[in-house]
Amino acid sequence: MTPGLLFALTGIALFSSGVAGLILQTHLLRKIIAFNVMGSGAFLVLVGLAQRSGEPDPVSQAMVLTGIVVSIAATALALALARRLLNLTGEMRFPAEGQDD
Amino acid sequence: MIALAFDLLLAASLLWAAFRALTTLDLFRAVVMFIVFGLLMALAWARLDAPDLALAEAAIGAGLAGALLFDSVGHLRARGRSRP
Amino acid sequence: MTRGTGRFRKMLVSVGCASLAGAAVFAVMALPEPAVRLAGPVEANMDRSGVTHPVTAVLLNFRGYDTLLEIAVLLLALLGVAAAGGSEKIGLRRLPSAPHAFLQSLTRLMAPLMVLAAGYLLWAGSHRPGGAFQAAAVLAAGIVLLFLAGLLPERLQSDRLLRVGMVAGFLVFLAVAAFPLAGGALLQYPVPLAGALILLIESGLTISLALILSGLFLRLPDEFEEEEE
Amino acid sequence: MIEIELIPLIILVPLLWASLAFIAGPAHGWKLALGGSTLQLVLAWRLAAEVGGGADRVHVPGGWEAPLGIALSADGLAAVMLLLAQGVALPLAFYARAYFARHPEGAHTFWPLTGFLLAAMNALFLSADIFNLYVTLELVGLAAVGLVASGGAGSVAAALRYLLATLLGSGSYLLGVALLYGAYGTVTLPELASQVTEASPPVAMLAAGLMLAGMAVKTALFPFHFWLPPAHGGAPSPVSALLSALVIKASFYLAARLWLALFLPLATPSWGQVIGVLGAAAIFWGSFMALRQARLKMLIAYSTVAQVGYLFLFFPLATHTEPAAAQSALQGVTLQALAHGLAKAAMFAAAGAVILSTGHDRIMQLGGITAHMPVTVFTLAIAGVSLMGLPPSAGFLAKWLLIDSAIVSGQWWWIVVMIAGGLLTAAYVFKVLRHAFLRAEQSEVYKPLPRLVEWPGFLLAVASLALGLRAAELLNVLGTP
Repeated sequence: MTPGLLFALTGIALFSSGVAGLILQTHLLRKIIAFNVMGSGAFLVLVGLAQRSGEPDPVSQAMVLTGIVVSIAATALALALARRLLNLTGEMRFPAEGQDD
Repeated sequence: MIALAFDLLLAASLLWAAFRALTTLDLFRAVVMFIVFGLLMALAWARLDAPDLALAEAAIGAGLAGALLFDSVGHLRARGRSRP
Repeated sequence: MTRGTGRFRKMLVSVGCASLAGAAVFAVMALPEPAVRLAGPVEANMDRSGVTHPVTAVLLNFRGYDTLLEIAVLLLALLGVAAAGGSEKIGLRRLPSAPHAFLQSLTRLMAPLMVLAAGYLLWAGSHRPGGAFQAAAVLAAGIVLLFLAGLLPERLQSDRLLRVGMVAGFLVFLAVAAFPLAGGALLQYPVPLAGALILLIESGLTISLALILSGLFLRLPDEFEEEEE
Repeated sequence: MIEIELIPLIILVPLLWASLAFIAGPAHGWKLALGGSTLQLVLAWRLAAEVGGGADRVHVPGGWEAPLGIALSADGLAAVMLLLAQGVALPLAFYARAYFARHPEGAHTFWPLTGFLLAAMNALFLSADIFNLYVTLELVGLAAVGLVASGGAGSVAAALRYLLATLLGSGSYLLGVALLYGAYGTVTLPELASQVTEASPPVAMLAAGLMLAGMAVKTALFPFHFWLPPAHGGAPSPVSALLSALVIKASFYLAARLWLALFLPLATPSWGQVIGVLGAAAIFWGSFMALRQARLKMLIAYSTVAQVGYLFLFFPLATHTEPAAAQSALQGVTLQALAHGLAKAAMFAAAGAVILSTGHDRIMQLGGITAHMPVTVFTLAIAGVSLMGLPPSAGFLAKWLLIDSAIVSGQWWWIVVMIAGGLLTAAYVFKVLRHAFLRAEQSEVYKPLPRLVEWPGFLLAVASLALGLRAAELLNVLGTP
């Protein structure tokens, strides 16, 4: 088994646990961590699968570099909103359904 | 052979760190585990012949994201102290 | 939501994610060899890319259009953070009250080193791992450190100057991208100039990205300025 | 005449004015926005004329031919969607200028965010590269979330919910991209299209599921609609109009494009039926919830949930049906996107006018408004006609074509859904109008409004109605799939 394939499979597991965390966790910081785990999983699949024969693939690596930057942008925005919510409601969770309109 | 064993260990550590980051009850520790996860990701990129990604992951994925999360945990705790 | 439906939802999501993982592992194990390999075309065109490091060639030449849009993503995040903060200023949050003397002397030592490291990473990007993003991350860390030590020059905190600095790199990129439209395609650098133009873009990006990345950190809402609802 | 490159320009122009507006601040941002949007509309018009006149247009950034580089291409569908985006954006720019002059919350980030949003959508409509499409999706998502967040304290939770949903959607899409790239070694749509066949490995099927599910979340298809009503209903009105009219169309466009260009050989008719059932559920649930709302903007937002359902009826009608049925389905769904875009922008603009004038948007207290704001009430009524699908509106023609497609392909059950949906739409539109035409019970205070608050919405509503009369030209641009 090449490192590419191995890390692609790891990436699949990370992606799935990230999705589960993103949906199920209630604390917003945990949701944000889960989103990052999900993203890292997708990146590993992208590079890992492309390199499963063992050759480095600069195209997928450049794509993931783009992806990492997009991820940090989204993380910062999510944290800013979560902290504003904390300032407003005193909690880093979503208000109960139907109360935020 | 040794390389494969190392990769397997690395993959297992990645999964473990991610699991801990997602489930640890204490938020501070969860963020620490997330940074460990980021550093392990950097190692994985190095193993995948992607030094650019290893650098970027260490600086941005673990470093900057970690700093942002730490700062937010600090903010959360300060907030908790200011109102009992 | 009652406890019963909560548990049901948790089970549903867990089972869903697990079966997604299972299906993906199965699908990946059954993969044939791909019909196309891009590593070949990348290598074949390296001598026309202006740089010698393949990842940089993809990032700033072959798929430079992706990178152009990606810088816009960062600017958007910054705008979103500003919108979420509800304040008109792009500028920084409140200074920490009493910076530690040790932190100050450490920062005085570290800051020049970080600028040096960023410069090296930027220059290295054309022929080995490194480039604007990594350089900008180091520079951004330096700015945050300066800020925490209370050493950030007053001038760097002016709102208008910050805005210009944050957008300047993107505008340079945009200009270099649009210029070839006069006779060719978007981002079609003349081959002899490609190396110089990529360095120009990366230099602009390093400064702007450093300001944006540090701005993302320093702009997060932190004062307890608001009333609870 | 000089040959100008329309495809890159229609992306670069908004990028440029958005960054300049970022520097200039709100005091000058609107001038940049008006100038830029006007230029974009001209560019989109010319592109549509060229595409309608014959061949599709292609642009290759950097001169690097795919698969190494990224390909941009404009076919009929892309040209029509570009026209919709610029056609809605320009009147809304006038409206937003007048709106924010009265109600400045959110004004300081509105212009640059809107510029980036338009650039992102134009880039999305034109891209033929699935990874580049991922970048444009994230751009659209972050811009839209930033716009919602600018609504102030009340919108923070809605913005964050929207952000997490949209990130889940694009994450799912990205995994699909990773699998396709791993399987085929390319991210170029035409190249992939030639390789994805019935005999494709299971990974292609999985990628299809992931990418379509991601787009369903981003388009707020039932049951993933939970994020939409608070985000669209709580944002500043110019933002609500942009989001409901355009942003959800972008992710739907991508779902339809991937389906037509890539996944059709993999799909069985039952896939189409499943998506259609979700669409039908969206129509019923969205309309039902709209009827129950007390606030005008929330009613309009739930109406969007319902109208999104019609868009997804495209999938059962166009999956392995007769070519004539598939053709009608594509034409119908495109007209539905246009009609709904124009009508919904008009309705949110009108709701914003009501809020500016009275300070609230409670439906029960709209009585007497007809005397004070006749233009706004007419806007709501005309846009309502198009939503209900009455002749001669574009909404009527859209539903007519969809019903025609259902008849040709022998799927009568979708006709039942569409007719029932039309009746439900009529119910909630008339609920609003009935209260508007009541006499005032209490003495409500109406602040007089400048014309630019009411007339852009009216223009959009009339456009939605009149489009039905000029649909032949549009369908000509659209061409055959």
